[in-house]
Amino acid sequence: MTMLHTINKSPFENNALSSALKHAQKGDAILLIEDGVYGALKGTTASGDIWARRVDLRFYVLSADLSARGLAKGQLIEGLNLIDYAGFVDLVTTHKSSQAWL
Amino acid sequence: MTMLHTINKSPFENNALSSALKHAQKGDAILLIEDGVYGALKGTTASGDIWARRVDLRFYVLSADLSARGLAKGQLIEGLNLIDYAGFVDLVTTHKSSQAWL
Amino acid sequence: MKISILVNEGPYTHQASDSAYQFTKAALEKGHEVFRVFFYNDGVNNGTRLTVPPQDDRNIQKNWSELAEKHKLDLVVCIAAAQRRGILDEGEAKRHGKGDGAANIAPGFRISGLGQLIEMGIESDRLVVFGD
Amino acid sequence: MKISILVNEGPYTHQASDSAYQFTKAALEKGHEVFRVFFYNDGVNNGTRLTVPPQDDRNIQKNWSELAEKHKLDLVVCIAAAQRRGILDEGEAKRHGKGDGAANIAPGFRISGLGQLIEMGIESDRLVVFGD
Amino acid sequence: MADAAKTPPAKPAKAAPKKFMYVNRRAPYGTIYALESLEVVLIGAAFDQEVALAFIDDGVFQLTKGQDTKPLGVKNFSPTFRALGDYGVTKLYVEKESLQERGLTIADLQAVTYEDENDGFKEKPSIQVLTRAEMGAIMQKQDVLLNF
Amino acid sequence: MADAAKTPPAKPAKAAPKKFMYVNRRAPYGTIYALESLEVVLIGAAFDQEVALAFIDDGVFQLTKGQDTKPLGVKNFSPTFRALGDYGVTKLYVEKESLQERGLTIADLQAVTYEDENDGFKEKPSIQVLTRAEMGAIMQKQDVLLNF
Repeated sequence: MTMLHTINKSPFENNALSSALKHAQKGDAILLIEDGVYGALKGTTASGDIWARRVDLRFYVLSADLSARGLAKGQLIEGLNLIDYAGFVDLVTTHKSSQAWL
Repeated sequence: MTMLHTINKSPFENNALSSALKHAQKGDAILLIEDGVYGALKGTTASGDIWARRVDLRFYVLSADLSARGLAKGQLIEGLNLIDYAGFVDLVTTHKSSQAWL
Repeated sequence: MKISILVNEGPYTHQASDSAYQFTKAALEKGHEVFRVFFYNDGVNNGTRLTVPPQDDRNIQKNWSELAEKHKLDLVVCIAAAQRRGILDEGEAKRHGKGDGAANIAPGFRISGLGQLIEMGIESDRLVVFGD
Repeated sequence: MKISILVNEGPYTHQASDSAYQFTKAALEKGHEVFRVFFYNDGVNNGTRLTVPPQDDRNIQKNWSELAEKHKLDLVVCIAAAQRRGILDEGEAKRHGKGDGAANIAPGFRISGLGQLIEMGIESDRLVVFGD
Repeated sequence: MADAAKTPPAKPAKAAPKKFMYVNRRAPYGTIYALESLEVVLIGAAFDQEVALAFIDDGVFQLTKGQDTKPLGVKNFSPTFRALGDYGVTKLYVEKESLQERGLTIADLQAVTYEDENDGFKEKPSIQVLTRAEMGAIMQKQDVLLNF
Repeated sequence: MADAAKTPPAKPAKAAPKKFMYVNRRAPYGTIYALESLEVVLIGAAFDQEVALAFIDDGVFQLTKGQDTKPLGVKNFSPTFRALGDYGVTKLYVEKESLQERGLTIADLQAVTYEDENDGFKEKPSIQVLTRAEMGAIMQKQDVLLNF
């Protein structure tokens, strides 16, 4: 029974992503929304945290939030999945529970 | 013409203190208010940042915010100055400008 | 599935209400039942009818009100949080002597207690939280 | 000295308005002139007369209104930020067809433009910002 | 599930209680989230669900002892945690690593206890210190997680 | 000071313009602060003061090119930065280290230019990349710092 974790804050400003990654269990899904999508950028001081968990967690990024911020898929850590709001809904229904790391 | 920097966020959650310390100039004053007072605690993962600047910056902590949070002087990094709101006003008037690291 | 949504921030200042709105719309479009949307903390400020956003921007309150009408959504504003922040319905405005016409709750929203939040946690298959 | 204060957050949710209030009081007690207090972003929500905080808590709006009356303070709410968030005076409420009695601006506050914020930066010896 | 099995087959099965967890990650007073979360806990206690509170990250600061808000002019809500036992809320999980990172030990927190009605109303501690790994595992077992 | 020196002694000296700095430390869209800060800059431009914008920490994200907010249904305000030159706001300081930490280079930002009326209306870049040390030194020289 895996869980969905949503993160809506920039990892450069706030510890939400870092804390979520420390608590997420093998098989859980991490969804980056709002300013949380900055966590998906590769080659940053924060990228290592996601990279270290790329095997035992699944990562998703809300594409509407990415394009609003002028970020393109090529700038992101490899292996992340871009989804729309319908995909967000599917993540919610296919996981037992969800937690928002506010 | 030195400057007053106010920090109102916990250094464990947010990068405001860290960024302020990277930009403050020799002789500037750093005032911790609201949740910023947690930055004054000694023996934490964040204490090193203030300790490293203890010689060329002056540090102040708003006592009303400390006591609200159940923190006592003995728990703080040595050499910080406890002040009340009147002291806050004096810091504002005795520095050329102030910046709130929101 | 039966889904409920909790909104913890007011309109415009944080993206939470926009995200919650887009999510709610997507859930309805996929055929899910939205059991309730609960507005807590500053989220209660989504329920004021007095906002006048710039012409070239979205109207968050109107978006919610229209979605509620179209899908018979239950939009609940927490009474304790609303009192703290000045969101009142007619009964509340009268009870606290705020004068005729002072009620500022928007169409489609209703004010009720925190029990409604717990109930939606119990009754729904999923609860999704949006905040700051 | 001539001091001005900028408040960027609403009442209760963030400590900003409480801190600004305590600071303003202390400045006045020390004999400084407070040129203006400007409410921007969610700070405009400090100026609603409709809040009904719990009996055992402080009343932030009333604190500001009373301090303003006692010291002839100029409390200015930004009009653009206020429209976005549903804070209106009588003229605004009428202009936007919100109905009689809908104005929710609190005593001692006035609604005006952002120019008042720039002006207070120019005219004051010091400007202190409180926010989130 | 255990409850459902005990229900006689003739009656409709009463829904099993859900596991509610209130996740507290923010310090008190700087923002209202800690206080308004606690208000939900108090109301929620009447609903006969399984309730636990998690204190991680800056949330551990909510439980420091000796909070005195008089100089701030705001309401001190920390005594309310001590009343939770009377509402049947007896599981306050505090994360060990979060304490350590903040230079705190359990001795810096106020004592929160409850009277165990299944054990002769003996007074027992409500606060349990868990490792981060334990906390993560418990979170995953919840049905409803409320973050403010 | 230079202005005051040029004023004939008989007239009361006009106050020297103050140095206003808008410090942008937050990303756009997740919160409204970037947008509402920009609204102050536009109004403030009419007041004949010295104006500069600093982009540090997540504030550098405000200037990324290619922002498309249509899927979000919110207003895209990034083109407004390009209009600042027409308002006489020509100093946009971007911090080098903040860019680097975020995996960005100046090429990821939109071009913002102004026409220099003192140099034959030649088009010049408004964005200047400064080191953190330079940024800190410039901040200290300001009279009024506005953070939102």
